[in-house]
Amino acid sequence: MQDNNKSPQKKGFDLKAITKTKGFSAFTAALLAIVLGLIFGFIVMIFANPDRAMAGFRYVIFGGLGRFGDVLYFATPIMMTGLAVGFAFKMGLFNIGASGQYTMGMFFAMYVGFMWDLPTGLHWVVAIFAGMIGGMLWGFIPGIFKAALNVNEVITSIMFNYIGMYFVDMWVQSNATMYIASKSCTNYLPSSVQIPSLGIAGSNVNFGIIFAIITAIILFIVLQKTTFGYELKATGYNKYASDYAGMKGKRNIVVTMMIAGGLAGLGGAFAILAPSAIAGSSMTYEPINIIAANGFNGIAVALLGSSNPLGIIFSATFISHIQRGGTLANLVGFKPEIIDVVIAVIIYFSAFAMIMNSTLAKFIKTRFGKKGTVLPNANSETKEAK
Amino acid sequence: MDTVFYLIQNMLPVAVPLLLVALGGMFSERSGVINIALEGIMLFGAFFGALFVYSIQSSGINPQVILLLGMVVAAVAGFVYSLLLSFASVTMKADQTITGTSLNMMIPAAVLLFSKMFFNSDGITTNVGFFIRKIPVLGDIPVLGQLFFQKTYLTVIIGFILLIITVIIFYKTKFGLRLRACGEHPQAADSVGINVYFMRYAGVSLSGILGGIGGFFYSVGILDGNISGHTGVAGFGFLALAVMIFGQWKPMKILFAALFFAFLRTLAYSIALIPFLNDLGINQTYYKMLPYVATMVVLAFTSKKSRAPKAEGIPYDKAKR
Amino acid sequence: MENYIVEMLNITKEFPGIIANDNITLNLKKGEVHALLGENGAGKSTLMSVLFGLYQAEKGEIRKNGEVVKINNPNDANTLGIGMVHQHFKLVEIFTALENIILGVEPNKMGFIQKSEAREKVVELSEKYGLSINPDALIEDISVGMQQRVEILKMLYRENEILIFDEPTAVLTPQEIKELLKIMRGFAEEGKSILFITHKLNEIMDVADRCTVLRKGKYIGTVNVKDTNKEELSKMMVGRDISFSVDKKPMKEGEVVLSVRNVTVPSKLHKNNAVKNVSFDVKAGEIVCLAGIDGNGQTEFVSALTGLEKMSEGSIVLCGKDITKSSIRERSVAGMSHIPEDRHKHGLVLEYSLEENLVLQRYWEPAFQNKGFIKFDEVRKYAEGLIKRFDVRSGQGPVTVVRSMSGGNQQKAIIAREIDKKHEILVAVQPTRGLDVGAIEYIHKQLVERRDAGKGVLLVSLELDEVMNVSDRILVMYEGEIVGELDPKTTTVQELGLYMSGAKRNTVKETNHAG
Amino acid sequence: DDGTYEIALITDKGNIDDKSFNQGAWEGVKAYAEENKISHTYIKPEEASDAGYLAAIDLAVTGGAKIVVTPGFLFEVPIYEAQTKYPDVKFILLDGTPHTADYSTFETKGNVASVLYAEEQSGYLAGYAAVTDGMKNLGFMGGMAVPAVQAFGYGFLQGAEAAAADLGYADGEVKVTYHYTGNFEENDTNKATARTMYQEGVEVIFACGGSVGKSVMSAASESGTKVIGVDVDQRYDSETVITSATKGLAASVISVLDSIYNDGWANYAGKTSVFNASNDGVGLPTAVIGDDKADAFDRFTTFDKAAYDAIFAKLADGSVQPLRTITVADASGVATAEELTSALNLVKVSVTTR
Ligand SMILES: Nc1ncnc2c1ncn2[C@@H]1O[C@H](COP(=O)(O)OP(=O)(O)OP(=O)(O)O)[C@@H](O)[C@H]1O
Ligand SMILES: Nc1ncnc2c1ncn2[C@@H]1O[C@H](COP(=O)(O)OP(=O)(O)OP(=O)(O)O)[C@@H](O)[C@H]1O
Ligand SMILES: [Mg+2]
Ligand SMILES: [Mg+2]
Repeated sequence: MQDNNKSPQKKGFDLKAITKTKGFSAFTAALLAIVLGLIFGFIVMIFANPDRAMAGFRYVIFGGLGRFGDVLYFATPIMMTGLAVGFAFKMGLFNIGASGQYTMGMFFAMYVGFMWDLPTGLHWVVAIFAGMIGGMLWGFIPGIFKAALNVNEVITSIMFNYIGMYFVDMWVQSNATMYIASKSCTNYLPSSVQIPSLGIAGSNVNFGIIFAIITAIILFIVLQKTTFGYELKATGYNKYASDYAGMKGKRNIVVTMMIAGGLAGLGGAFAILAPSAIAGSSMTYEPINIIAANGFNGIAVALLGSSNPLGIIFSATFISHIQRGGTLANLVGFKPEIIDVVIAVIIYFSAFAMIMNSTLAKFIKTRFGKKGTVLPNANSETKEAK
Repeated sequence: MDTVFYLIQNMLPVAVPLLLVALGGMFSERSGVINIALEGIMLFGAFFGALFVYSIQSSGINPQVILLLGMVVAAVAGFVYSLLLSFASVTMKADQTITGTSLNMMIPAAVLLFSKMFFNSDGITTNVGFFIRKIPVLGDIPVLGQLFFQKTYLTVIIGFILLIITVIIFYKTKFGLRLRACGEHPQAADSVGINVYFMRYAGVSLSGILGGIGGFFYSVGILDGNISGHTGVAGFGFLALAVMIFGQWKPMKILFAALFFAFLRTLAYSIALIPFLNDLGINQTYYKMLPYVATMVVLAFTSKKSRAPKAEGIPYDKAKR
Repeated sequence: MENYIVEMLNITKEFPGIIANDNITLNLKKGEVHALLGENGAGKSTLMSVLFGLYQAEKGEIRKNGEVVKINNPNDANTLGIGMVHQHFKLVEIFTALENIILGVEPNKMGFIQKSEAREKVVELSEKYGLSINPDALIEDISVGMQQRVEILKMLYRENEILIFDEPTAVLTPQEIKELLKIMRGFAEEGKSILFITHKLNEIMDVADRCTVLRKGKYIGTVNVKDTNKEELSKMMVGRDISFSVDKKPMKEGEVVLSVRNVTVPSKLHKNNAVKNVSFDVKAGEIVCLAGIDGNGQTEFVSALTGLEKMSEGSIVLCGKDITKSSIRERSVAGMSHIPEDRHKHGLVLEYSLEENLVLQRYWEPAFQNKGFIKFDEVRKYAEGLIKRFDVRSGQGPVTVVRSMSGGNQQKAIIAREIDKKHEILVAVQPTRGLDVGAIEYIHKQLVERRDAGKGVLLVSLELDEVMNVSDRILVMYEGEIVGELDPKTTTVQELGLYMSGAKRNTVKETNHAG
Repeated sequence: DDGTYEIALITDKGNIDDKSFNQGAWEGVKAYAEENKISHTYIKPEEASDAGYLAAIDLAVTGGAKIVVTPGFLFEVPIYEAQTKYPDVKFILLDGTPHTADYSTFETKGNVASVLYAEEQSGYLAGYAAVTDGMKNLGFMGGMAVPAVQAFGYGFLQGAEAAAADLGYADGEVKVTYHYTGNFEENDTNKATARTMYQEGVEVIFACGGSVGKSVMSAASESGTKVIGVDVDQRYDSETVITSATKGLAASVISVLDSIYNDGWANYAGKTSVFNASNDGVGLPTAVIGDDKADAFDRFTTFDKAAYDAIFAKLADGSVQPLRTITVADASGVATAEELTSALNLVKVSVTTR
């Protein structure tokens, strides 16, 4: 809903109008939150090791720049799960089940990778689609529970994170082609099913990131420009009104959850089908009864990107960037968990940065601006997620 | 018969953390604040409880006293941590789900960071034996004594006491009435002079206290007093959320839901004791899924009529109508 | 200087972008009923909320018995003996009546509620003032009338002496209104002072001693009711003359457009059916009014008619097409427009802009989308046209977020949308609820215009004046059944009231229209 | 202090306190480095894949590491790459030998020391001790069916069989409940599984899966039963631990590090060294830390140091050679009771799996 509120005087590049849009205030709010989160991280570093805090912090901030390929590589799956969470958010659905959908997608992609013999060039494409279908399946279930039975999707998603993970682990372990018991992880995928690399030295970054960005742009267009996006957001804001307007609310819930699941499933496929820097090797999966963390990272990505697909491109890249920096900070003795804390703090602040922002703006305006101007109303934005 | 006793004795230490944390969630949500952060609050409470136990374990104090003190520490920790949620979602009117999610993300990382920095470990390992073989006198009561007062943890008894206190506070006091009003219709509460912000702080704080205690009880009853940032509380905070919804935001139904869930979870790993199930030779993975699947089935049947507190999730703004 | 129990002096209260109260002064005498009159958005509720401590004024002061007081919250108001029945009831639905009454002032021993003590006092009060309630019934189960009595008991329970009623009659039946006005008079005679907000001038004439008029946030004046009349009051309120009767040309009856047969709808609240075996027709060019006391199945009937809910039996034919099982969208396409009862819940997406709301029923039409892509330029053009034609006022035109618009203009937007959409029947449910006389006049004109354009109109209304003035034919609904069919030209308000209260009925078969 | 590190340990997917490879190896690194004032650190890979492990090695080398310690067979392929990529860096690969991803080439270059352990011997000693001590109902709870865990388990069964034969037990008189938990964690489900075994009458469980041991100990302390620890001496973790089937992770890391700093690198360079009974690389603990006079076998009723020394000698001189691997049909690596019984020639011991 950010951008179809084109300002009435729409011609030309109007900076003032842009700074008044919700998109802009979401952006500045995210920025404010990031700054606060980083300051917090710096303080923790100073506590942990004052001598090296500066060096460590420099790594966190700039370290990722030197590893841009890796930044994009690790951004790929969380961008997809971020889109999965954010897209459902637009319809007022909290898809905490991206994790299970991701795992399912990963399994479906792997299955095609191991069990189907397809020509190079086609194999990985089919596997990617299989991943999408796996994720869609696992998104469909909470969708149908919500639409047909009115079961809260948060609970269903949580439950199906576990159920999906147990299924996948069981399926993997009982398949001799896929699973190498002696390593407690999956076999190497054939190279025909690995996504072509982008060829950046020392990094696994591959076409997955390009697909992820294209997907985000498509979603942006769907949300902003199409009747489906219009219906989706209307349902998110007011499901009664969308019923009244004859929109098929239940169908839209199921479709949205399937799309969200498909996105997360693609994330899983992109992750497992990534090429390996080592010849003959590939990505592997360990069926150790653990819920995929990338699903939960997707929530952070979506929140920081305020559920806007374009915002999510940036938030995923940013989060990956400081994660890479955090790994580098490891070199000067800082535990990489510091980054996870920093990210959490950023999300925490971003939850009310919009309000801090407008309070700040109000303060500045009442102190220095002229009286009586209408302030951008931030209240409605904070309600958006639910 | 032995098997039944065994299952119940085993189930209770699992059920109690679920029960307490779900009750905490109930306080928070009935005051109008969705508390997704229960998982984080549990881990925070468990961590400080375990840290306390660790620091006092060589003092020779009676383990049950240590447990009680640890419980207080965990309660305080949970309370303090929950203030982050109430500050953001009540004072700053932030989105409650987002805030809760960020709090869940923060804690495992912070625990790992802290433990690695100070213990070079993922968490804290303690060595106090909290297990009670038999409580004198009470343990001799036929059947009941065997079920509840033998081979147990003090956590079970405290859990039930806290449940009773909760029911009384919730339904019999003016505090409870006001709290429930804030979750349903905060404007109405405001119009009769109730401080909605305060009540919501109170609701979230109670969930912090119960969540912290629940986390510590998880650590005591299941992890032998240990805790790790890596495995955390194994999703019990989320399960408690499910238990709360399953229990329709009402204390006695929550008790039932917690017992149901814990029973299935225990059963899944005790199949070998139950000959007819064992003979079926079903892949154990299916039993592992059982609690989750069963919860879904139950929710599918009950959710049509279940009713969340009306105002939950909506930040209260005095100036807005 | 006279002795006032409450003086609100030079009150100014601003909201972002609007001055809701601009230097308003209001004085209340002890033992009087003081009416507060003004258009929608004039600032009445705001002023009363300031007095009740829900808002704090930026400027001005409040005096009680001549002394300056600070009212920071409802507790302060309560201590000063000020109580308020809010425009939108402030009752907790899942609590009992008793719990709602004592909420905030619970009699307790060490925090434990003493319910029996409270119940005694409530029963005593309700008997004394004739406010019958069931203290143990849940609010969600009782009628609106009883809910209001609970609200009043809330004030009495707190022993308030200054009672504020914000539009209490908007939700009541004629009988209930009469009852309420009597009770208010009783309060005044007992020495309590009453502030009474209403849009209905008759009520002011009936019950009030004095009346203060606000317009657009400003104070216009205070008059003694016995020295004035309705016309003068309404002129003060809107700044121009208002005609109270609706000009209508004689009806030109056409084909049957809507035919309802044996419709039965189950109730959500109880085991019985909410709508029982209802049959009638609506012809092109006539306004049929479904009258009745709130809660007699009108809402459920409309839900079934428009497809929001399922019906258990019966059939509906629209322009010859059976739409009994059709979806909402199919009904809409077949020619049904619907002005919903609850504009915030159903009628609008408050977070959407005005233009997005104006195409809520039509965004999927080829005119506004191409292969699934919305044509935003067309939407903008269309919205601008509607806004101009229907004079929908808002801050930023088509891009205004609807949430920020006033209730009256929100309603206008809905009416514009539903009327401009291609339709054969217009279902209008309480289209004027809570609106000021100016807005009401406008909406009535639109309904009549539809009728004259040869469309069928089904109006659902609780307002007797509206029913009598606008409709060509009246169907009275009582306990889910149609108990009478009346002609507004030959019937009286009194007779209509008898039907509505179930005291009288003529069976459907006797009438010539329905089958 | 220039912020660089000379010795770097890369953890595998587990964590630094996993009560297993990572922890044991890290303890070795730490002990040696602290004593000799050498800068050291550990690094957690960003991704649990061959490429991810190699990236972590890259990072360590970038950070100045001269010696990289990598615990676990998961590093076999990454080290194969790294040994060529960083010829000047020395690698200590525990529990694995470098090879290519397709297993076509095995090569341990001169800058790599590869270390293996005879876990089956350690497990054998544990099983032998438990049955000799009079226990007839044993349990085994492994983490996942990876080679090290399997070897411990198979050794355990063979040790039990040998002791039962020595004691002249009837066929099938010793019962072993054999189980892999599927994870290496401490949680309520592992505890419930252990409790169930104890409830069925199991007297001692050989807990062979990192943190799984904590859950088993917790269950044992509730039911008043016993536990056999793994990898390191776990008697200090719980009263219930009667002994531990150790492998000298820390000790082996220390010896290799020591060889590097004291001109003995040639002893390990470019080859695979096996730590077993003959070089004291595996065994049950024979001393209690901090108390020279204490008896490390005090938690047994009859089994003692003398009995231990006797059986240990047989392993050391090679007269007893327990099997390390057997053929398992199931993809998950989980052997059936029949497979175990026939492959390990179990007669006195009857196995049930779960
Ligand atoms: N909380 C608020 N925030 C912003 N504006 C408000 C708020 N409350 C009222 N207003 C604005 O103040 C003005 C006065 O509103 P108020 O509710 O007092 O009118 P009213 O006279 O009671 O109208 P009605 O007859 O519709 O009830 C309106 O323009 C309204 O939009
Ligand atoms: N947060 C807000 N910001 C701006 N205007 C608001 C806000 N909240 C309410 N209003 C406005 O306050 C006015 C009064 O609100 P209210 O809900 O009483 O509507 P109303 O006009 O009285 O209609 P109704 O009869 O449906 O009550 C409306 O114009 C509404 O748009
Ligand atoms: Mg009003
Ligand atoms: Mg109104």
